[in-house]
Amino acid sequence: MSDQILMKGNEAVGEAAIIAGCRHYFAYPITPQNEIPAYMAKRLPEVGGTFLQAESELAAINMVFGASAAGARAMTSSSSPGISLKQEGISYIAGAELPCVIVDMMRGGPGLGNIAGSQSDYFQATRGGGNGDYRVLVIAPASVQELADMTVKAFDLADHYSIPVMILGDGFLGQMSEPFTLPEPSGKTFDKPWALTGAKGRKPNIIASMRLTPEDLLEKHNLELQKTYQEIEANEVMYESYLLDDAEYVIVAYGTSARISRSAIGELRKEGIKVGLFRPLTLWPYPYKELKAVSDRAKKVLTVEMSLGQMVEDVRLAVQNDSKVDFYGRTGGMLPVSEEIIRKVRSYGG
Amino acid sequence: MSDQILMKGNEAVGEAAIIAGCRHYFAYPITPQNEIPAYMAKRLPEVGGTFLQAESELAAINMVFGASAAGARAMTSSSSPGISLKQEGISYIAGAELPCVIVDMMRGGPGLGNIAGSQSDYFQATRGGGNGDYRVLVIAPASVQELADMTVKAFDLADHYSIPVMILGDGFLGQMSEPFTLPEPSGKTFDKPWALTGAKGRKPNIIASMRLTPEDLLEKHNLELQKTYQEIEANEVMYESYLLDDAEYVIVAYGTSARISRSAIGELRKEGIKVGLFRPLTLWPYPYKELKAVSDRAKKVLTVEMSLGQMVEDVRLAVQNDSKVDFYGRTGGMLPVSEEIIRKVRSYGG
Amino acid sequence: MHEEIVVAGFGGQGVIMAGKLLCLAAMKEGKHVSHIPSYGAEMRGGTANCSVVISDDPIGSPVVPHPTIVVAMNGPSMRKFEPRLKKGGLLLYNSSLIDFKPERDDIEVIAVKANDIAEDEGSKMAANMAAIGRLQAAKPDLVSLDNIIDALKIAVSKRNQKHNEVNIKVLKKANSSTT
Amino acid sequence: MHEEIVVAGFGGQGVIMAGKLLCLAAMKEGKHVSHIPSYGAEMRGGTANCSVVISDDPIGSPVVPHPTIVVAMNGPSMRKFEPRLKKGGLLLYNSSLIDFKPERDDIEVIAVKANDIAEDEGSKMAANMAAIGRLQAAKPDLVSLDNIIDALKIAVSKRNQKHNEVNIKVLKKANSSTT
Amino acid sequence: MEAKAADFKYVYDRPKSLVDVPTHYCPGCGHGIVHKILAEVIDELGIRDDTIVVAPVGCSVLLYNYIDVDGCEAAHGRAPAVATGLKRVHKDKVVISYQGDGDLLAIGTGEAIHAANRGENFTTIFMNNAIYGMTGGQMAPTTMENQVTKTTPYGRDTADVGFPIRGCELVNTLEAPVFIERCAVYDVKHVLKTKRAIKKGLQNQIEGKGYSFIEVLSMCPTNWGISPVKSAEWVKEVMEPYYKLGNFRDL
Amino acid sequence: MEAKAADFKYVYDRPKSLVDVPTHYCPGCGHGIVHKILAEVIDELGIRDDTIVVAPVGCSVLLYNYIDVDGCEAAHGRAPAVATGLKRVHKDKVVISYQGDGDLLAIGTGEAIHAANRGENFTTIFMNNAIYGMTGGQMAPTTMENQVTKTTPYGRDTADVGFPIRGCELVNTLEAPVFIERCAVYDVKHVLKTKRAIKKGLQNQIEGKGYSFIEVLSMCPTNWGISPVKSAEWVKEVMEPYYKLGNFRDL
Amino acid sequence: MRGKPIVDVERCKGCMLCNAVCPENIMGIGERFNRQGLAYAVCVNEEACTTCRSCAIICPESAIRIIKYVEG
Amino acid sequence: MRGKPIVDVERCKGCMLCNAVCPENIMGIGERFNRQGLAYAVCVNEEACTTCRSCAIICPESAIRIIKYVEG
Ligand SMILES: Cc1ncc(C[n+]2csc(CCOP(=O)(O)OP(=O)(O)O)c2C)c(N)n1
Ligand SMILES: Cc1ncc(C[n+]2csc(CCOP(=O)(O)OP(=O)(O)O)c2C)c(N)n1
Ligand code: SF4
Ligand code: SF4
Ligand code: SF4
Ligand code: SF4
Ligand code: SF4
Ligand code: SF4
Ligand SMILES: [Mg+2]
Ligand SMILES: [Mg+2]
Repeated sequence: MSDQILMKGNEAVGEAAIIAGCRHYFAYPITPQNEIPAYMAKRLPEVGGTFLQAESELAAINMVFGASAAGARAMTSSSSPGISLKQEGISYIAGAELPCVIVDMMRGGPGLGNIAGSQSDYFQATRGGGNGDYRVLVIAPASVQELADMTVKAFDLADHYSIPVMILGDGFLGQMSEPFTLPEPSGKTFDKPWALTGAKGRKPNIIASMRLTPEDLLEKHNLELQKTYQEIEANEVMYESYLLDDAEYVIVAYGTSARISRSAIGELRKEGIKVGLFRPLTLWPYPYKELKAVSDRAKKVLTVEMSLGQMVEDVRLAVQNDSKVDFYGRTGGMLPVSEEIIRKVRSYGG
Repeated sequence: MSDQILMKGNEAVGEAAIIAGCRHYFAYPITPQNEIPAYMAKRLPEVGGTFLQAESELAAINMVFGASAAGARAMTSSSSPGISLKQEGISYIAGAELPCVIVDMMRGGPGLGNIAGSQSDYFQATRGGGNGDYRVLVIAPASVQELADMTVKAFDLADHYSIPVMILGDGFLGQMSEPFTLPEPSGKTFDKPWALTGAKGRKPNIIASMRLTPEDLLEKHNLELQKTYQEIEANEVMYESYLLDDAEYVIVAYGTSARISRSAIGELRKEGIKVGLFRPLTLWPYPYKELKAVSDRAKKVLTVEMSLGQMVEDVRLAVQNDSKVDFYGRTGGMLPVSEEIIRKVRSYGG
Repeated sequence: MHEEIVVAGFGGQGVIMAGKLLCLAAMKEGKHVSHIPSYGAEMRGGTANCSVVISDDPIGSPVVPHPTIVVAMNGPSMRKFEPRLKKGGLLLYNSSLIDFKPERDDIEVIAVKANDIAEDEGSKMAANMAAIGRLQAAKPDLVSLDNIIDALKIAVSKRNQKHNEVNIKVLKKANSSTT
Repeated sequence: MHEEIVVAGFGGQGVIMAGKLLCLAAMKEGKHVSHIPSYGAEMRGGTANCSVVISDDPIGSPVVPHPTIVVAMNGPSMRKFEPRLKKGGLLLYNSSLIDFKPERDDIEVIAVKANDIAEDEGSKMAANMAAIGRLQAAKPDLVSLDNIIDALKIAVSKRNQKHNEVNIKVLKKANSSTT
Repeated sequence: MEAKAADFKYVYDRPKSLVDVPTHYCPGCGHGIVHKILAEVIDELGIRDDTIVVAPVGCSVLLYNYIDVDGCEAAHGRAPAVATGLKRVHKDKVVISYQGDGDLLAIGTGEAIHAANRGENFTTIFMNNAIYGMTGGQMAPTTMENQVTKTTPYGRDTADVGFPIRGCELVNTLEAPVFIERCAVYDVKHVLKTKRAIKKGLQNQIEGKGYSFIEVLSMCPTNWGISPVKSAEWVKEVMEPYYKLGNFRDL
Repeated sequence: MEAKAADFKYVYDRPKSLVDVPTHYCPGCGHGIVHKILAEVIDELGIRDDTIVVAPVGCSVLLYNYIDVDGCEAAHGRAPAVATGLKRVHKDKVVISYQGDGDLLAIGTGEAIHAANRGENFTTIFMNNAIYGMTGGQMAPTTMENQVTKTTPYGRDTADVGFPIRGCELVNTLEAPVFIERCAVYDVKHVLKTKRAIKKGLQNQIEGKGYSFIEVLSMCPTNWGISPVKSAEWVKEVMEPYYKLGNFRDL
Repeated sequence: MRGKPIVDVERCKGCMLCNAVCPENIMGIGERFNRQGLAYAVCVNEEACTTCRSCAIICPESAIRIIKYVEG
Repeated sequence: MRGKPIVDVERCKGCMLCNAVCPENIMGIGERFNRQGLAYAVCVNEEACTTCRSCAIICPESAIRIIKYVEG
């Protein structure tokens, strides 16, 4: 473990982005992700990159639009209210089929709320808070190591499918330090023949999300987008199973609440209760099929969230049997309590 | 029918808001809802009200915040990209428990898309495109008459529950003229002891969505919001059944696509096919229970949308049996085609 | 009775108003009506059209991809909408401005010298009235001429009520003409 | 071994750094560690604290609502965190600055004159080192003193490496003291 | 009688960088004039291969269809942010942000001011036609006092909604911009002046000097409800006295 | 030796409209000073019953906890829009928008300029502390050249991110505002001047004159990383020469 | 006759700005319509044209090119 | 002795702006801590106080009130 280092989740995201070759980062300050811009402000100039503090979240996401349109790997980060402001921009990026990475370290809402970690922007992330038939690939890491690894992966996914990829963390994950190993660059490269580079020797490239005549263009465009989305659903689902082989009870949780659930499972297993964890690592595409299979073998499926019930809809869509699905959530920046999870699962035992 | 008049949907919304006592309207131009601000610019000064063209959608929704905090009935309107920009503000209004009415005449997306009518912002409207555990009451009228009636009702609902209410129409509905009868004012009045009116003779009122310590305040606040939401779910579900009593096939559709579905059902019934329409009039709260009951009796449930599949998730959540659920949608500003619906339903006959 | 009508021309020919007039007249007869202007693309420029549905039954889509009646007030409009007309449908075109002939032979065709009739009766602006008057003669089930004339009171803005005398003259003239 | 530690004091006492130091030392021993600063409310002002978990098992929540160990560097911190301490937990407090006594009798209590020790050894700034040194003596299973000293190389920024000699002196002195 | 092909030469021809398709603009629209002179300048500077245009939503959002260079749409008001992103990646390309007055001075006020304030090395062409053209004629920040629009049916009441905003003067309070000029295109002399200003703005960028801002008083006959010729006169008689033409800065 | 109670009187006491709770501000923070003088002005004008304060997110978002009047939060940058909504409903109340520099000149540039341009009849107090206080010290639009912040670790490089923006000068390009003044609170004389400016701003509003804008150069010792006393000196020595104090407009 | 303006009738939208700036006022609107349905500009007195290019410079549609006859 | 500043020790945060503006420089920082854990200001030479109120006017915490002794 000698190559392990201790870093805040937020800083790990920054360093991982640089490892992934990201040299253009635009953001506006907001707690609890301020360490990302602070880190980038220090590090990017050292590697010849551009850190720019935008005048607002709207400007930041549109600078990302510009840098991505130019062919560069571009990233922005924010937290809940700031991500709300970026929705129009994200919709435009999706519409223009541009790749980019967006980091959201969720905090308590609605409105100004508070700055403690939260998971109450699941809907916003997975259903698109912006307008139109589009999707954002959403990854939910649960440790600093995963934050770093998934950041590198996010850039590849974004470039491969030419879509926005969101790293959905929360304030706790961003603020906590944990030992981790710096990820390796993937080594993958991507051609971007569509990039705006000056039209030398070719016809002009145009980046747009407008499709004026509905008949001829916008529907066709959307159906093409849909094809990409289906490809992603087929190929990019990520999840983790923990002690599910014999599980009678399945806890479904992601990110920080999955960590806490895992601890609770440790305790419950000591009591001999057969409980395991199903942890989606991609929230869109969601591992519906895989969860369905797991839940078919289980007596009860408990969803644990730091919200009043958002991912649980995806769980219900997967399980298709509401009587099997239970929910435990904390809101407003509060963490689920391990004892509470234990109590719930014990109660199923009968 | 002598009291029927012919008006664009957009204008009907404006007049209905005035009938409802709305005297403060703030908006930013965007097609296909520009007739609302144009109408209000003319009419509000005539009734001593305030029409103000905001410098942006962000400003507009925050002016609504201010006017509502002041105790007034306030409204804004926009279309898809503009509604994306209002998400932060809507989340703040929900967090501060302020009433207001927001009109969204959806158009084709993502991004700039086009200006034809669309229903691809269903997720944004019903799942909240903003941050946090909050809800917006969403009403989906299907005719100019309903647009007008529901606008009046929306103000009462907003004041009763102190939440934002969204009228979710689409460009076609906003642009079309149909005969309708002007609605009557409801006559209801609402006390607003929390309003900012100057603290004469009392302790100061404070309007805020921030709750600094997660332990003491934000979670408690969110749980209170949740209670309101549950009350709404219990009391305010609205839907319409059409020929469902003997229906073997159920079409679920709202707004403009429900109109087209209804025409298709007319044709299908002529052929003796037992098909009916389930039309949610509130999209949140969604008539899950009611649809479940209907679908239990049916062989197939076809969801028709002007999107690539958004409300269908709610249908699946209601039906809890994906093998029964089918989907037909058009996107990018295109309308579902009656013949296509007919073909689909015929094919179930087998 | 169920007709799906497109009225098309260039901006300033009053095609939107012509559509509204049909609706208002049909409303008087207790029919279901809808009217929607074309606003398909945030495009500038000269053309304008509207879709009108008049029916005995409640109306589904107000948008009319395949009309049963097309009223084409200028050349580009006829070029655009003739192909979309339903088989057996009616194409009524303004032969004052359109100097070419329709191409299809599976439709009914009526040419009306709308601008000429209007000008003859004293108003350059009333070509739309000529078209509507002629349409009524061809499709008497749609709405009655009396109701059209009656609807003028609401359809025309206060400022333009003074032109209604001429409008009525044009309507009647075109209605009784067979060209 | 599983300890949940809160280190608290006012800004400038180096409580965040003290927490990091424990983590880095425990990492050397192959333990699982997590560290999270308090940032609960976007509030200004003097207090600072961090939560540290050191464990043989993977760590669930990095946030510590009920610590097993509290290191309180000033009065307000002790007032805030003493009540949260788990029954049987350890309260180690800086008696140089805290002139009142803990109230609970179901916990272990250690008073250490952290500022005095640090000043004696030549650095006003190293009170945090005194607290950590004393803690190690009380909880030798947590981490070894050697690893703490070793971890200083990474924990302390380049600019402050020059203070490490004093830091080590303070660590050792407090470690061997029993007050 | 027509002369034979060999007997004449073109003394005025369309610029090469102007794509040969009819525009979607209304008759007499100022956008068309400025597109053409922009294309001429691109030709004259020989930068067709190195130019990237950004146009936000507004009547001119289709700019990329008319100028034969790489192009990019932007959300309403966000062109300066998009241009910033582009230029920060391609420091050696010529980036142009072409924005309307609703766009630049209403919804995009923040982005416009901040890109200018950072001294981003790109060029802004600011089309001030005193109206929201694309959406059918609502009040713009630049709409004149008492001007009737869709959202000021009783005329712009300055006591209620304030006075028209002067873009050049606003930008001129910032330190970084190197070139600020207000032009017009209502007659030939002013078209040529505008062309010179645009050329200067692009030259500044090529030389790495920094941010240039060229405001153009333009015509929107459709939404002003007057003829193109009357519109040109209106610019001169109503707009110009309030929006003084001239150079504000040339460093 | 203490004199007996009967033997003295207060010649300086806390204003009545200031709620008697300790603030959450850091030692030496300028917000506290301005809160106090605002409360004094409210007392002196006798408008406690008619005042509504709006504070957006920023260190001073809890303003409503300190001034004993109706109060309202606003999203970051949106206080002028919220204040507009409030004032358009309550034309007879005194509405105050109290905003930081990150708030007013970065994310809220548009709202700030447009409320001013409309001449909304409310009063803005603009706290310029050259930093984002609440979020822990990032660059603000007003951050000084070469100033080190969390996001300018090598000092603000004006060639890269431009020069500090001057709020009063910007607002002063608009027609509608009736009162624009830049003040400071680094010493007693300037605190008293600031108080007079705020009073004037509120009086203008009461008289229905229109929009007043008062910029206050303020201290953020925590994020500047220097002592409160040094911070006061820094305002005088570093900020004031760039941000010239004085009245810009008084109609 | 030195030269004249050549109007691309399919581009022209008949705005008449050309005539407004023509020192000779020799641009007029024709009787015929182009494929867009618009009446377009014609030079009504080519003899008078000085080839000053004003019409072409102002034309928003870039519909005008100016030719000059070569000596002889 | 004309009067003196009275410091509300629980409000005071020890910023010393009071002393910086005091013409007599008689405000100092004490040895004790308040409940917030902060050292607070004390007037170290009340005799010298002119009751000019400067300290109170600048105090960001409104922690200072000034009393004046009544004649006699
Ligand atoms: C977020 C958003 N709001 C509003 C609109 C609608 N919209 C499109 S262009 C435009 C303004 C056009 O005016 P201007 O920028 O002056 O350009 P012009 O058309 O006059 O050249 C507006 C409001 C939009 N597309 N997106
Ligand atoms: C939409 C949004 N973006 C960012 C933030 C985070 N944020 C809170 S306050 C603030 C800026 C504070 O600076 P300033 O306005 O100068 O006030 P100060 O704290 O310095 O008084 C920021 C960026 C937020 N709350 N909401
Ligand atoms: S609406 Fe105005 S700006 Fe737009 S194309 Fe027409 S004339 Fe030009
Ligand atoms: S961070 Fe700065 S502005 Fe905020 S309270 Fe502390 S000193 Fe004041
Ligand atoms: S200026 Fe151009 S478009 Fe206008 S009439 Fe003349 S040739 Fe035609
Ligand atoms: S070239 Fe000059 S003279 Fe000839 S038509 Fe054009 S403007 Fe008139
Ligand atoms: S100015 Fe006020 S807060 Fe600061 S030290 Fe003096 S009394 Fe204390
Ligand atoms: S009142 Fe004046 S003299 Fe007395 S302590 Fe305060 S500042 Fe000093
Ligand atoms: Mg414009
Ligand atoms: Mg600040």
